[in-house]
Amino acid sequence: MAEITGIYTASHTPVMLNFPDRIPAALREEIFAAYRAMGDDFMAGKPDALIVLSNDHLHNFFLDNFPAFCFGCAESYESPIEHWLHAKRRTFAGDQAFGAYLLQNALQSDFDPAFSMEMVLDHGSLTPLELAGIDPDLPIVPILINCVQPPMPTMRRSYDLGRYLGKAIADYAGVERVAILATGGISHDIATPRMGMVNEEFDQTFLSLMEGDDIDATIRYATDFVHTAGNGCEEIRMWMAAMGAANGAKYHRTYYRAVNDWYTGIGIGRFEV
Amino acid sequence: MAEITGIYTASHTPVMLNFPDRIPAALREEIFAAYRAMGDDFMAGKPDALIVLSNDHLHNFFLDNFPAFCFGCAESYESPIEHWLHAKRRTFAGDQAFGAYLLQNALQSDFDPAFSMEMVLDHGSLTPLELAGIDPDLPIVPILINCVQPPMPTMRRSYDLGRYLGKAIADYAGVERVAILATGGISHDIATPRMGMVNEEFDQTFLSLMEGDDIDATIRYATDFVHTAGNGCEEIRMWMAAMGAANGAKYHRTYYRAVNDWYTGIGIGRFEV
Amino acid sequence: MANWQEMMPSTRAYMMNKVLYELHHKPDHLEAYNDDADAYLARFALPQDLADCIKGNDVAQMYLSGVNPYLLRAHCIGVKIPEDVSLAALRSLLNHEGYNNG
Amino acid sequence: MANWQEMMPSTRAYMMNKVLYELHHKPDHLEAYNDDADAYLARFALPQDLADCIKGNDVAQMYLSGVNPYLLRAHCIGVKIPEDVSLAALRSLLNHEGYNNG
Ligand SMILES: [Fe+3]
Ligand SMILES: [Fe+3]
Repeated sequence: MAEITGIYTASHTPVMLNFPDRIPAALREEIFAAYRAMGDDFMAGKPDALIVLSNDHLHNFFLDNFPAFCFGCAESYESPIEHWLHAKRRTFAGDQAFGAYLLQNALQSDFDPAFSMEMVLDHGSLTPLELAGIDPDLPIVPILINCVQPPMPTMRRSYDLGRYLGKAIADYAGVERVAILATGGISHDIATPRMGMVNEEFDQTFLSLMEGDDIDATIRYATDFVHTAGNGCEEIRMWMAAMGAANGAKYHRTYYRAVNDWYTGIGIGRFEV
Repeated sequence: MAEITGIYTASHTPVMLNFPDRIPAALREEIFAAYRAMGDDFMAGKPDALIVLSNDHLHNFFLDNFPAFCFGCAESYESPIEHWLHAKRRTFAGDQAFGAYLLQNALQSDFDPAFSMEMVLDHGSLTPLELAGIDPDLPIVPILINCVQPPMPTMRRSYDLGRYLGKAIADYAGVERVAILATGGISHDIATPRMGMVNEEFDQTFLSLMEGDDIDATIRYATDFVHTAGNGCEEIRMWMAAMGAANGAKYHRTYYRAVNDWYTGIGIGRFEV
Repeated sequence: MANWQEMMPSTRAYMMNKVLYELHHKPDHLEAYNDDADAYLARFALPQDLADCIKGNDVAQMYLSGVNPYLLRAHCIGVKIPEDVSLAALRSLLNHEGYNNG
Repeated sequence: MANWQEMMPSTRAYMMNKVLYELHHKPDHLEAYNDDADAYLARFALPQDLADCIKGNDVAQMYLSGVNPYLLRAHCIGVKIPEDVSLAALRSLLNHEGYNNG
């Protein structure tokens, strides 16, 4: 019966790797240090496996077959898929048996995920793992939520998926220690007229709600106000799923900055599981 | 608010088109006549749109992104995709707005379907429409259920999907009259040692349960005994969905034969909606 | 104000999405496009106005056509439209009536 | 007795599935395979025993490897293995201990 060693949330953006110099060096170092701190905390929990809650940005999936949820069930994952991303290629180990278990049980539990036995992960998964310094040999199960092309699963459904995952992980005998990294958000716009105009007020309210006790209010705020915070903010579905998996555990932010020149409200935090 | 003009269930198999001569001419004509009778009944209801509940046979979808449920949202669908299928090419009109409505509402109703804006339909959809003589200009919404590659949605979840569809169709203002064709099954094996050994006993019991009043018993029988009736029998998930959409309406079979030389228990029927 | 131009992709948006997707994911497509954009775009049965705004790197018009913004973003980087040019083109739409009718 | 060899595809089955899928869905693949099966199969990093049973039209062995039966069926028709040959090969497994361990 697996124990959850930590549930982390962190923004991601390819800009960090592609255009690092658009922000001052001191700020950049501060941000990279915050990711490294998350990675150190993460590794201190000595996880045997990692669930990566992220999203594909129309690389593995196109509109001819676009999944709401997709569970990875491969033995390994190449990365990155973007020919234009400034990142060195790496191969992540996959925990195929764990992915298959989560998939099979999800289908028994009234979820309808797609599954994938071959994906080349994009910056959404790669960037935070890279910046946090996570060992690519730590076996991962990528679980991808559609946050990039309407219509998308609701915030509440994403939370429910996380609730399911938390329970299913606890029942799993195949590994002893599991970490969860949920990555995406917070406020940002990708290729819209608002790009670079981070809604810091949204982010501050959202983070405060995450740190509070009222899960319903957090889901409601995410649902009702995400449209004020940019299409990239739709990625807080992964934060909803993390909150579901945490099942009432306290959240606290470890870092936040609205970084307009990286187009992103960069937030990092963890649940006290 | 749309009215359902008819809910039909019918087997499909490419063998009908590829190897018609493996069975006697008289039997073949009897079967083709049963499909035409379904088509005549179908068209007598004067539907404006058709929901096709079927499955892809690993043509549009591969294991790199395999959906449990996929809703079609295209303006038109070419068919067939199989280079080896003996069928003339045709293009079906698609009801894109209806597909988008069903998709968006499904996501609001705790279903997690994938969606597709471009599919080339395979024999699963083409064969029964062709044999029934359905006008290709009747706009369709294909809704595909994974019945071909474990792990698959449960029989009960497929029923629940149909329940959802029945309600969503009734609430839809975009068309007046909607027919549903659920196609697949009944007992058959595809490329297994049992191929050509139709389990007629399963089919008779299953059809009798479909004709009875006990929905739970029907779902339970489908769940517990499908393994005795072949991998092709997994396609009765579409019958479960039809039963859900029918919401208690009486079913009766209009045709059944166990046709070993076409490898398939061929059943046709309709709900008294 | 909304996050999306279209809450369900139109067929026009789908067609443009398909070009931008294939261009950056299928082997040799980017090279073929860079060699001869007209010939490459002719492979797709694209309305002429959509083909024109792709070929012309008209970021604002691509955005207004409903193209998926992630595909648009990847395209801007992938065909090396300077960052400040694409950003300015998008910003020019802030008060445009067609912006965010999603 | 079960409907499936594998309730979740193994990586070996996935690799064979990929060959049979691409062979019948990607342009020019079937022609390339028919021209030179070894060269075509070398494109995939396939274990030799799996490559051998594809090249040898060994329907029984493909089945036992856990290949998806729909891909196997389409392959049998697509490469024109005579219907009675593929059927007999499958039937030969009825009492095989490896049949349907799913
Ligand atoms: Fe992202
Ligand atoms: Fe079928």
